[in-house]
Amino acid sequence: MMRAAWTLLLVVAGFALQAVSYFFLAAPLGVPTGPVYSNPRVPFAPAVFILGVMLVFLAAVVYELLPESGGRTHRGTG
Amino acid sequence: MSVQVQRLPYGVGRFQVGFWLFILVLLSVVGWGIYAYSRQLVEGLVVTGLRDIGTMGGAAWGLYIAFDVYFVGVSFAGITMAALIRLLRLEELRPVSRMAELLTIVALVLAAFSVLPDLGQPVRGIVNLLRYARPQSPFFGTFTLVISGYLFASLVYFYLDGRRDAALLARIPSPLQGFYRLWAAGYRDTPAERERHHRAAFWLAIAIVPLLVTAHSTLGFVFGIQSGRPGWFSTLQAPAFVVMAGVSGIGLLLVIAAVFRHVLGERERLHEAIFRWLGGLLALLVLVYLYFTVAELLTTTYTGHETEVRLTLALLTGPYAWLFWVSMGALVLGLVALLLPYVPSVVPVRVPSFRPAFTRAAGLAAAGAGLLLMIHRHGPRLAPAAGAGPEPEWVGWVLAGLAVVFVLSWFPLFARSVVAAGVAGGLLVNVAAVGKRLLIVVPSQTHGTLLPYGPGSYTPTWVEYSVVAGLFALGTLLYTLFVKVFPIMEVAEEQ
Amino acid sequence: MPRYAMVVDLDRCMGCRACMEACKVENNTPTAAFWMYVFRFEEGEYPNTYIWFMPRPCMHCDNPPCAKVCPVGARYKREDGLVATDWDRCIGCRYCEVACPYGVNYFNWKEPVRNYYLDWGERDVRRVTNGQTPPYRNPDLDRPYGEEKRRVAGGGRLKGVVEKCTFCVQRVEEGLQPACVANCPAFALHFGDLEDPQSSVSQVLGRKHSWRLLEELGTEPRVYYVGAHPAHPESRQIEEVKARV
Amino acid sequence: MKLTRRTFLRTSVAASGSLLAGRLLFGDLETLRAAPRGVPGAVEEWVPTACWIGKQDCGMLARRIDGRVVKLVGHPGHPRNRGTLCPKGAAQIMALYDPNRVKTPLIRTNEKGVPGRWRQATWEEALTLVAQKMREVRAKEPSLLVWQKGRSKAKAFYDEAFVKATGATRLHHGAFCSDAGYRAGEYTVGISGVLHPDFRHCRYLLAWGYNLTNAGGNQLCWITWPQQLIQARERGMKVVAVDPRLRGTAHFADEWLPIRPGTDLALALALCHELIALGAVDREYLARYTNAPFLVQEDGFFLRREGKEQVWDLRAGGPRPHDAGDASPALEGTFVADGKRVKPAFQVLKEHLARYTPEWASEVCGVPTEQIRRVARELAENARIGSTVVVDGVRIPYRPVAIMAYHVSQQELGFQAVRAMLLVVMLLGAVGAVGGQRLDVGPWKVHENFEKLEHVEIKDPPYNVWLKDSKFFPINSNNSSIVAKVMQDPQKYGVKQIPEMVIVHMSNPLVAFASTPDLEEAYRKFKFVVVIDPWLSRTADLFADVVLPASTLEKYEGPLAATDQYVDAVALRVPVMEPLFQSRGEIEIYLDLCEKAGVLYGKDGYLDHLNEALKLKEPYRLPVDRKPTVREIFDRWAKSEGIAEGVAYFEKHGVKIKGAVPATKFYGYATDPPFGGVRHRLYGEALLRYRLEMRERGVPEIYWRDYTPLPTWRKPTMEGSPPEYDLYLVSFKRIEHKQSRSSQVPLLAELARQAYVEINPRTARAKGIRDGEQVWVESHNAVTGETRRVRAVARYRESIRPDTVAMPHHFGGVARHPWADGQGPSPNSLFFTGEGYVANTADQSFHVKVRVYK
Repeated sequence: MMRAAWTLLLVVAGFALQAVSYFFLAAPLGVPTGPVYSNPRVPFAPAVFILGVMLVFLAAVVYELLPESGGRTHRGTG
Repeated sequence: MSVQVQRLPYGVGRFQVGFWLFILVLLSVVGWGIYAYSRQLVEGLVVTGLRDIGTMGGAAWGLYIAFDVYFVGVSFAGITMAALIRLLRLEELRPVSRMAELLTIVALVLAAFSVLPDLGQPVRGIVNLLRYARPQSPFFGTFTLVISGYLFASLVYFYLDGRRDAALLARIPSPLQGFYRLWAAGYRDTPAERERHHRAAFWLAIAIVPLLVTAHSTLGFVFGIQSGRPGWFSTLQAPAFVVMAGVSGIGLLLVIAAVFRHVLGERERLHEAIFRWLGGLLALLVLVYLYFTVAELLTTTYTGHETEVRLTLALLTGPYAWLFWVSMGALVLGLVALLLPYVPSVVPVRVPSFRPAFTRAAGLAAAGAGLLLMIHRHGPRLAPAAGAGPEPEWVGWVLAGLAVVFVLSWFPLFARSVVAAGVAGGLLVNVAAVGKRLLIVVPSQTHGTLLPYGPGSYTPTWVEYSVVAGLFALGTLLYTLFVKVFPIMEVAEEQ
Repeated sequence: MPRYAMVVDLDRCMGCRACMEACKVENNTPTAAFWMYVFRFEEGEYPNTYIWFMPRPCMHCDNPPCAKVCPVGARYKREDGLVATDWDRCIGCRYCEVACPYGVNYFNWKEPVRNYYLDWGERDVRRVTNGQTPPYRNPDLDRPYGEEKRRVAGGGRLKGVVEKCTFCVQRVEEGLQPACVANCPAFALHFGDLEDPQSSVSQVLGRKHSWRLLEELGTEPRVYYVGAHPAHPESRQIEEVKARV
Repeated sequence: MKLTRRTFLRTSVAASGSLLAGRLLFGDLETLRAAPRGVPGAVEEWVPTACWIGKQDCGMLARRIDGRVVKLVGHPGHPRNRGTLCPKGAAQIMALYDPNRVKTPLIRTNEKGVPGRWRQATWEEALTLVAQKMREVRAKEPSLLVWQKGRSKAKAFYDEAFVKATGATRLHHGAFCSDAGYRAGEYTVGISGVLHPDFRHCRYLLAWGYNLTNAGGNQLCWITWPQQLIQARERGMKVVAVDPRLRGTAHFADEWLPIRPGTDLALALALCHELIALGAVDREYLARYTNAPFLVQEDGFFLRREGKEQVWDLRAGGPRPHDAGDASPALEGTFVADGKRVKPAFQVLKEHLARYTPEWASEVCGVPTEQIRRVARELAENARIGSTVVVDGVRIPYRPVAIMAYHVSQQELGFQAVRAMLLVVMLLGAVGAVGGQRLDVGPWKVHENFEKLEHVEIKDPPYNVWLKDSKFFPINSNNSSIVAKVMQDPQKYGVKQIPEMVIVHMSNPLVAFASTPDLEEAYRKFKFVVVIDPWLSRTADLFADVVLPASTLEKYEGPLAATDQYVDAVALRVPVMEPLFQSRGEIEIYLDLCEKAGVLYGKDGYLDHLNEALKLKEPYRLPVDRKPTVREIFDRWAKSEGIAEGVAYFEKHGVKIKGAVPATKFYGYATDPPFGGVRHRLYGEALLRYRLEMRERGVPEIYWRDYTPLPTWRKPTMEGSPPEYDLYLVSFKRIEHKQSRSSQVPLLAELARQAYVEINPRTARAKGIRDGEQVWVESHNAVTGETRRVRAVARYRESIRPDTVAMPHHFGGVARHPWADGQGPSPNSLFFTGEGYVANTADQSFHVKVRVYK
């Protein structure tokens, strides 16, 4: 269950980061009528967006690699 | 697990002389590309054939952007195929799944690398995009979704999909054992793990499909929303980008599959059904693309807007006609080649010729000479230059005709072999894809100015050709090297 | 905030291209960069022909395609209407250039100091110029402008960035007319504040029918033309400048 | 730890790398906070001066930062350009710093006639050498020294003082410019100039070969006339272009008469014919202020009593002296006086014009009859004959029609063509009227040539090198190409001694003057050639023994006229900075040269002549025993002119405005006496006298046939070329360039890089020539049969006559300049000179028949 929760969290967080970055952190959308439209409201907002995209897909890795909450060790002795 | 198993499958870890020679050749081409790029870094983009639109009568975007679009397009096929195989449970296609995924990753790396030389300030390009990128710019999508998101998603998919094989290989003692163990990350191929992987991969595939459509559409939008550029401003731009991406990628996948079928001698696993399936899909996409082309040409010529007509004429009969018709010809020939295996054997597929060998030799020579001549005649002067002598344009066309004959002479083989048809079709549609990318990027700049600047011209220079050649070599190098460290096909159950 | 605009009186324009030269010297633009360009057109057939001239600065659009597509916000619209290029930020992707329907952008294809027509590094020349390239290098261009304090003035600043007409921001902020306007021997160019009914631009626009270039694209240019008509397919360019880097 | 070079390098590279990355990634958002980077403490100055490149010396302000000029802008207070500059002026800043200028005096080390090899010399050495040659030549005969100017920017210093002090033969560029028109103006109405309107009031303008958007026009350069024309247009003036090529006036023309080259005389005659037919004749003006009422005998000479020309007094019914105030002279009719049949000159003109109908002219000129009639009608209507208007409180005749004509005068029939144009405006009474015809700028001033040209005494050989007062060219505009012909064959022209040394002052005869091959031959014959020029001209490269580097804007020069025709003003060129390289101002060069040649001091020395030429008054006259500085001379001149601050006034203000020219000085009608008290010459009696005298002396007809008392049409000589030479070649000017001296200025060369041939697409297609293709242009001399050809790019133009091609004349002038390479030929190498290709006044024709082929 932990695993599913983490995965879901990552997906949600990823999309949230994307949305927040796109709509609130990056440069505003619209007809550029002033210098405001040329600067991100928060520096490195695009990096945050990319981070969001990555988080979403990272969820799959987490889903696969994270041990089941049952606590079975996944790193066997071979 | 005897001797057979001691060796890693699919030639992994085996390095013969021929392989090293091949690597050496690739490395030297990459080196040459880097040298060319260093000239550009030192001298500026003046060493390219690019120039300003307007009074300089040039194209600001050229080969680099065309190949960027091409590489992004190629990347489409891989991940799509993998996703489709997963979603539609196309078990017989499983062997090409990893080839396709790797193609995506390599192509995306090349795409990123082909944008860099286009930038006047490459270092700023990387930093400032992270710092300032504006969502309103269509580049935002290209940069965040295509280059970063798409690449990351593909890597994730590729990584997860390879865990099983990594786990299998980790059991075999080899210098790469540690690497495989790391990759496998504890995977033991238990049914539960398999199930989990299937579920994860399924959802991943579902997530990737919209991303992929969005990403390719974004690239289409880079051009499609520019109302000031006749030939670009079109609703069809985004869907056409997606379709053309499929055409080039699947075409290349066919070629790669055939190469491995030959090199690895895996006639069993890479069976003809795969080629038939891929060939069929490719033929379908080509048909859709041809339909788009006709629709677009009709729309632009029918409305008769002056600038659109001027541009269309430049494409159909003007300075770009040779490229346009070569591309369209390659597309149609490729389509025919792909369909030939389906012709009932009772219909004799034979092109009248003196002797096939002679025709082929002559045709090959003619095709090469024709291409060189076309580039020579049209390349440096896409606009009429001062004091031009009489143009032996017909010579070029005759040579192009001979090239067609050359392809035709192979038709009997295509009718017999679906693999040969697939390779021929794949190569031809990729020639067409490169041509069409150039035709999308360049003519709208040189012949699509809305103010009467007059026709411009663009001829790539040795630097641009070298950088692009270097990129291709780099891609091949990455692909080849990877094949030597990891099985390019899923390791079969019995192994 | 003023609303700056330019009005080009085509009834007066003689097509002399002095504006192009005034611009080049004021803004130190490198070889083959024409922030201001003057078309010379011929129409009709002998003997019913017509010749006319059309200056083409940057249109400083109110809906600027270039600023919209700029991936990093180097191209932006100022509050007073000037469309500026921050050459400190430009990454040189030339997206603005392909997006602009007017063909007003110029990229620095070469290291600018090596792209000023002649070799100014000569000892004899350096003795009088203190090594400045070009020798007429305008010191005003080095300063930042606007409340946002960004470096947007002048040309030939840096290899690999895009530059274009700034409406001579360095002059406008000093209350001067752009160099092309100030120099026009035919007094065919007007520049001023549209908000001010007394300004020459408002006066001319009030007096004569005006049009703008490629208005149908919705770019909302800030450059108005009075007199003559927009160029059409029959307008053949004559004596075009075929300068390339 | 020992720090090896390698590790040091590695660490420093890494350090700077991380520094760079750190700045890029984490530095301030540079765009939000950029540090001001101006030049604190820089000294900024504005130096007023005068433009150097063109003929009208527009006022300029040079912006100077720490002694370095960064921009040249128009002088807002200068009447001629009002704060603006043409492209040449704006681009001049680059010419100033051009590292390809001649930097030191050069002395030739190889043979002449091929590109020069040079030795850099000091001024001392070069000037000593030149002075020594001057002494040698002057010892033989001073006139064997030739002073060849292109444009002289300080006539007093060069044309007058230097030429007089050295006794040199002066050659100038007038015969390649518009001197035929000047001679016609001087001879006909007494004003030195060709034709331009009173723009302030003009309502109808015949722009006759007026290259409005590209070239100057009469007297002034480009900016002044366009500014006045635009104002006139906005006031409603109509413009009719008369030109084989519409490009020049195009945008501002309401109508285009695409006239065949060389037929301007025919059109003017037809217009006169129509005006008389329409009765649009200002009889009062003709009777009072012209020789129209003078009685002409059947032999063509005036009836004279006691040496005085007679008019037919209608009241008295008999001849009376023309200056009898109460006479009512007849303009028409045939009378008998002193037993001879006599007619008033106007009657002769009327009969003379009878054959020159619009139908006839339409054939000759290739202009529709209807158009000619309409233009004549509109001229007549707009002239408002009989009307007056009050200007400055003075009532003056109002005739708001005029002709603008200038370089069009340089054709084989140029002198008579301009005379015929003058007849058009004289019939309308527009000369010197409000809104009417003007010929000079500033006050209405009768030129000495009005009398001189009437009383030329044709002499017997030997003649001087430009054939002054010769039987070949009684009226003579001093044509350097004729000089070139003479130098090749002195016997033929009755010239005994040909000159040995030439000082070429700011000129490039080989390219700028017509008939290059002839000029090359002539320059081969000069034993010693000195060229004063900022650049290495082609003339210098091929033939100079010594090249002296002149400065451009870095010198004092003047005084320069600054009138725009309405405002009287004077200006000075003030150095904008120290002379670049080792260049020097020409005045300084002449002072030193005269000193070394021994003609500076004392009576008849350079300084003495300078006092006269500058009209210096005491106590400002220059002492003739001491070499002054150039600045001092101008200081004395300025003070002598009543400017108390002296030269400092000009260093501060650049131009001295003297005020508006009052109507009573401006309009010929309003001067006291009107028109300076002369009668305009409708009928050129002296021309007839020259004709007869020349015939008598056995001169071939080709020389005397155009000496007719009334302008008379004949086919130009070039029409004798075989029919395969089916096109006319004319040359033209572009606004980007000044003559042949600016094609190397990179900013200008960038705009107009190359020579080309304008050709009508219909003609071109018939010949299989495509736009942008290289073609041969081959000219043919109808007299000698000689052919010449050049290669140039063909350019399609709809606005040129299908039987005419045109080439710009700016290219091929400067040798060895990166921007002058491959510019292509000048049409001047296609034109011919000598018989058939010069006017009867020795003025050069710029028309020739050519064929164009691939």
